[in-house]
Amino acid sequence: MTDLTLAVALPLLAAFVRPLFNAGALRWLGQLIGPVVLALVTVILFAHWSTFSEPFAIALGGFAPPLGIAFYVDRMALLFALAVPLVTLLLWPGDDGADGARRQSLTLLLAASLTGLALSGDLFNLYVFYELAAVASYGLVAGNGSSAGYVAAFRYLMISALGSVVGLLGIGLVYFKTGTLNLAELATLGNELADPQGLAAFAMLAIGFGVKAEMFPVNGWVPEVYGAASRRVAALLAGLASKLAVLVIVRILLLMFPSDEARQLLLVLGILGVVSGELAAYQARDMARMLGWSSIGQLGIVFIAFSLPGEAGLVAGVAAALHHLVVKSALFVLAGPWGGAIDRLRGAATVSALGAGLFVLFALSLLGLPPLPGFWSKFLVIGGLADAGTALHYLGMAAVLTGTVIEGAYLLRVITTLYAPPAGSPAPPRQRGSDLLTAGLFGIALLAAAVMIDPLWQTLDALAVSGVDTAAYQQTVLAAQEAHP
Amino acid sequence: MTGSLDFLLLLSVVGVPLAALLAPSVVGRWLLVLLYVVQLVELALLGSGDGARSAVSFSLLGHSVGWQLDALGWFFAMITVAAAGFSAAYAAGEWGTLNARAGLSLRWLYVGLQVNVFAMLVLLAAGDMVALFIGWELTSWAGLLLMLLAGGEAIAAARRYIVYAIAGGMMVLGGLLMTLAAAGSLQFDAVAAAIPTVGTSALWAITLLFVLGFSVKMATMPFHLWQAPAYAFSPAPASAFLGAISARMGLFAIALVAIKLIGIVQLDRLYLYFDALNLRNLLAWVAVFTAILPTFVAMKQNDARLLLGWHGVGQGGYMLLGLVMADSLGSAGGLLHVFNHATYQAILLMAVFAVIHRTGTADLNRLGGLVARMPLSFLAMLIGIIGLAGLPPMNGFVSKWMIYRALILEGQPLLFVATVISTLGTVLSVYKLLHNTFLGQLRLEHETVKEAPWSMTIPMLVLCVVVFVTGVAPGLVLEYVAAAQQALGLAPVAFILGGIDSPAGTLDMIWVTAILLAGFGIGAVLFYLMGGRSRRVHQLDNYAGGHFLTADVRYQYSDNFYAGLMHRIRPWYRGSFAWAEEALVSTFGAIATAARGFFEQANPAHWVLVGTTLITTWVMWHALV
Amino acid sequence: MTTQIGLVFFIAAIGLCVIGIGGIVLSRNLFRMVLALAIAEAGANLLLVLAGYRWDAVAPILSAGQMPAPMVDPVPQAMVLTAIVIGVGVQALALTLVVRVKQRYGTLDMQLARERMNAEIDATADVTPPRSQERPRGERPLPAPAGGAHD
Amino acid sequence: MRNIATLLFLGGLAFLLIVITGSLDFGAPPMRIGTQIQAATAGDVGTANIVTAVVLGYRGLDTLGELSILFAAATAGGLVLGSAAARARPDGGFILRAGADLMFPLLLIAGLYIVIHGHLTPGGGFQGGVILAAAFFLPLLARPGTTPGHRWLMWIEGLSGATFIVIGLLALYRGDAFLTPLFDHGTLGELVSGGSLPLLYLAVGLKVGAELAGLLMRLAQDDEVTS
Repeated sequence: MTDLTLAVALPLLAAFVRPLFNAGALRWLGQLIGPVVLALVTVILFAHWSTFSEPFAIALGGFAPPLGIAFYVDRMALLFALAVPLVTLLLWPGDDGADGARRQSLTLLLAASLTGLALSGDLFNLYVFYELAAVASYGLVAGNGSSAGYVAAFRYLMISALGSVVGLLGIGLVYFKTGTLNLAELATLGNELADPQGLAAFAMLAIGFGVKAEMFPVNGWVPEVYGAASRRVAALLAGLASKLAVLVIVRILLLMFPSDEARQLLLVLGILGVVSGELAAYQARDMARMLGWSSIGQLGIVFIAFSLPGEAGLVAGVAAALHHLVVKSALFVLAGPWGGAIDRLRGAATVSALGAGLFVLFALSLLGLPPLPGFWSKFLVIGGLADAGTALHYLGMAAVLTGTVIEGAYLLRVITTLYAPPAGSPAPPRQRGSDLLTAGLFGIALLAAAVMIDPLWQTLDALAVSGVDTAAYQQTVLAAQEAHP
Repeated sequence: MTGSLDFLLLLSVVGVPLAALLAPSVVGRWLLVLLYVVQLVELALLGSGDGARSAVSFSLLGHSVGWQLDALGWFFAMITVAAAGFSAAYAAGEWGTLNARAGLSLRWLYVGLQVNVFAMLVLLAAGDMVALFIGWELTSWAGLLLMLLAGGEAIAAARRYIVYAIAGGMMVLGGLLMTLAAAGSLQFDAVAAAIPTVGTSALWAITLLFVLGFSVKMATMPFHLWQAPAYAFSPAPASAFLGAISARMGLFAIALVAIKLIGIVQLDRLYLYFDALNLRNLLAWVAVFTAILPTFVAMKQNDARLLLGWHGVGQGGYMLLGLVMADSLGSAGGLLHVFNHATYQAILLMAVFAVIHRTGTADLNRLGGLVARMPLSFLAMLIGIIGLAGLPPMNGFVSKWMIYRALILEGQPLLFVATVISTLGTVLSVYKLLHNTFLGQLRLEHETVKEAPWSMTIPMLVLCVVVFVTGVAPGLVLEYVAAAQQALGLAPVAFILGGIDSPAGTLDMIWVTAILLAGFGIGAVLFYLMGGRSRRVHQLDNYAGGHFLTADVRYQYSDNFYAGLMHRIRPWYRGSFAWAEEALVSTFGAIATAARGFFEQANPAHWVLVGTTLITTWVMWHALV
Repeated sequence: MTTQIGLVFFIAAIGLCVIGIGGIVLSRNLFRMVLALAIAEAGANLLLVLAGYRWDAVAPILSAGQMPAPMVDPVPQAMVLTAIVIGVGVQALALTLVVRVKQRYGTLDMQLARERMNAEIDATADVTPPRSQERPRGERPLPAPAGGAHD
Repeated sequence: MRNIATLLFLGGLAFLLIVITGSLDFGAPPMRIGTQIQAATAGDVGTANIVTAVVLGYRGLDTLGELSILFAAATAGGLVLGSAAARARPDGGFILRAGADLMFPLLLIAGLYIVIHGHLTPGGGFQGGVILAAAFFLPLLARPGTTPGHRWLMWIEGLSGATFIVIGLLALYRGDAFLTPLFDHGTLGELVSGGSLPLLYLAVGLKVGAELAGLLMRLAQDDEVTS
């Protein structure tokens, strides 16, 4: 069995050497290196996933966990880690000219850091990976070459960096109180963090990591970045990066701050996210920003789901996150040629029937048409809310349900425009073959999930059972000492 | 040989690709009609008893999801498949060919029709609440498929529909999951067993969410605005199908959930105002207003399709009213009305679309005098409006009689008077429809209009026969209605072939018809005995006050119909609901603009500061309290 | 006494942070925003390094394998080292962006840059921007004041 | 108005944060891992500078991530400014040129010294790397005409980063965990001690130097176009 640290190390290595093979005789090697490494990482992770039996920990550098950095590998970490190279591979940027190498290099860095976010079990290490992901995504956003991209990237950078400062204060606070950074050891110190200072630390960490997760008050960057960046980058950020950031917040919540107040905070922020995102999306008149706002709303649902206590919340959250990962990535890919004004899409279905069909499929899943996975994720979320049954939870339920109605209104506007008779000139934009292929693969994944919904749910359930088991986390990580004397 | 539910469902799934394959050719379309016949036969073989259980069942997320067709579902399913068959036949011949030439996608039309049938079967045969919701959502979206086909104004109507439909669906989902939280299971038995133990506030929430959600599809007030345009502007067969049965899925679901699972007793328990007004009374009043207001809105319409669409909304009120009476007579009347309404509504829409097919318009101010040009269509519409108005000897009379009777017996004089007012409106407005289309002055441009082709008239006429026969011998249908009542847990109605024979009242339509026909016979005999004088003149050969009238002079009283009555009731047409809807949408738009303003910050970091401060304040406040 | 001195340090760290945040939020100049960011990061780093401070302790360097006296916590120092370098990277990238924005839009004003960015996004998306409610369309009805100094 | 609101929020935030941190126990940290690391460093890693042991040993992955962030920033900077064409700029003048010539070897030596002694004394790859970057950046300021060796920098960047990872992977190949220090610890406090840590710091130093030099050169170059 190969070591899981390779999933982080290899993409980093590839990213470092990628610019060296940008010209000359070895150009082909440069072209190949990214996809090959990502495929390799996918295989490694999949091998782990398929033979997975027990959660285990890896002590990096051979230093016993509370001292050194540890990776903690359970099903949840593996699932999200597996999603990273897979989705990155699907959204791999093409090489166009000199900047292609840099863009691929940044994409590899993003993939490595996101995998790290999934696996790492150390608070500060999470911060480092998070920052790496952030810097790589600034570069990717600005890499579009448009002036708007530079301003959007700068504004994104400002929000994100400010969030990081707040997050760093949170880390400082935690370290001040506990003197350790290892999540497992922090989990054993439950009551040391169960005071207002701890709650404040959680709030700060949530704000810090929430920027990428498009959490409510710190998501001002979303519409402009998705409007200005290339659609594949938007797909990576909205689909993949946001989920890993959410995962980090969830890990922190579960291990360090398992209090009702912390959950309540996430719930309220989630509700506000759903409401503000969906409402703003309703007013959008171009597809890219509409999808951006819609993804704020969807991530609000994810936050609401994760705020539910126990396994039920984890299952619902992971289901909602995975569903949004597939659907929103695919929708952004389709928004490549179709990202502009919605009015300009009149009759686009006549020139790209497959694209329009895929759009309808994803939209219907997003709205929760029953046999599609979107329905089941919504089912789990709302079921959990109904079960929890406080006034705030009912409010969340109302927000999710109302949000879906709003979503229906604006998505149907797009669909009816797509299928309307063409306006004449200018001709409706046509989908590119490569985008259709990518979106088609996502579509196949979605349909496969719809067919295999029950095994999938059982997997998620098993995942959640071990996910909420913080005692196992502590034991596994702190026992890793013996494994590497 | 008995049928199997799985085979039926399989047949209807296979029908979808078949429809895509066969729809473009005339022969193919007739084969598709045959497919509906096969489905109908299969359904008939299943029989109206309980026990047609599907072998297919899933365990999804810990809920077992299966399908079982009970007598109630079977009753609705028969109507559904038959309505689809008639609609398919209507479009199979010339209508389809000509409209395909004009740019309509027959492929999508037939696929849509078949998808609708499949979705409704999934809904009607639901064996538990998850299956019910799956069927419910599929039905909602399948309806959209048919509504979008015509383009133009249909698109706007369809968008409005889907917002209503999603809102309804989400309410149902909320109710469903609150039921799950309260009952711990979504199996019908378990839910029915757990409902009596649920607390009042939770029961209120569950019941309201379900009933409101389902009644969106029923288009009961205040959710009635979407239906008429959405159904009216669909292509002819789609309109006939949707108008005949689609909205009744809401009634089916209300019957299933509110009456079978939650139970009338529980509805009575939910008091709105101390112990004066309970939920059941409220539903009855909503139903009655749904019967009245849309009927009078229909009277004002100048588009024949919209007029019928609004009637469809109104008639739904009767059904719900009968159903919530929940006695044997009333609920039987409500269910029977589903069947009756489906038959004559299909006839009426088909007749209107036949007129559109020949003249190109449904504008009641641009038609008239077509009776001699399209006599068969006229006959069909005549029979249809007699049914819709609830006059003997057509079937509409029977069901309405049962509902009236139940209202009187249940001691609801106010509701009774209200329904009579509604019926008055119905009679007036359907006369407007018939008169403005077929009677009066023929327009010059319609002088050469011919009767609709046989492929369109035959389905209408067959349905006319059905309307008449089931009007004379309602017992044929009441047998299945009684079974459906039993499936709902209500007392079944005591019926005979000619009607009702129970202590609650007696009606024998065979006698009624005989007397009516005898009356007509005597009239005819008198007429012919007196010499039977009549003279055939050309339809444009008219004179008034001793002057011949040239054909280009309009002297027909068609625009501003019922001016006298309208003058009296005009102040009541305030469009309050449309106004409220508009106000809601624009309020919503304003809030949405505000939400968008949240993202329009000059300084990107502004909200980070505000958010951090507010959250930290919350934390500290939390620590202090 | 000790807590009061601690409070001074905390006020310093948090003051730096809040000054930085305020600088970012209040200033319209892109370059100043980068500088403010550096200040804010310095504050956070200061707090972090305070987390490892011990009274009467020495730097964590071993001499000849001995621990001569209590040493301060080395971990926050390593963390701060990392955080500083991260900050440098982010600030450098921010500066390159500022240079580019200045080149393309000819301004360092956040408000103007944002307006131009939105106009560009709208233009590429082929969307007409929503009309502002505040600004009247067309010419001002009154002539501008002669001096133009007060407005 | 808006500014007043912002100031109120700022004041509130400052107040709240001070309230929150005010009750922390300053000067007596819990040092859960700190004490253990201090005790274990000599045996585990064998560097005199415990901070270095933490940076490269216990938290080596952080350092790798940090290098990657610098690399990402440089790459992104290249992506943003990459296409700018260099233009001639007035010469730096005699004082600058002479000063640069004079400083270059000194800076080089100082930088390398700090890098190489990172495991013994305060300092290390980052600090030394910055000085190295300054050493290579100064001549460019003095002689704007000289072509900056972007290709060279690129190779140093790529290879030194790769070296860091490869050293980590070697441990993996040997059967240990990723980034486990290689070789013998040697004698504490000597130049050749701490196993592979000095090598790692050398890679870090080179990478940081190259990265920063590259970024600065790009900025300087682009500045010519702007002004």
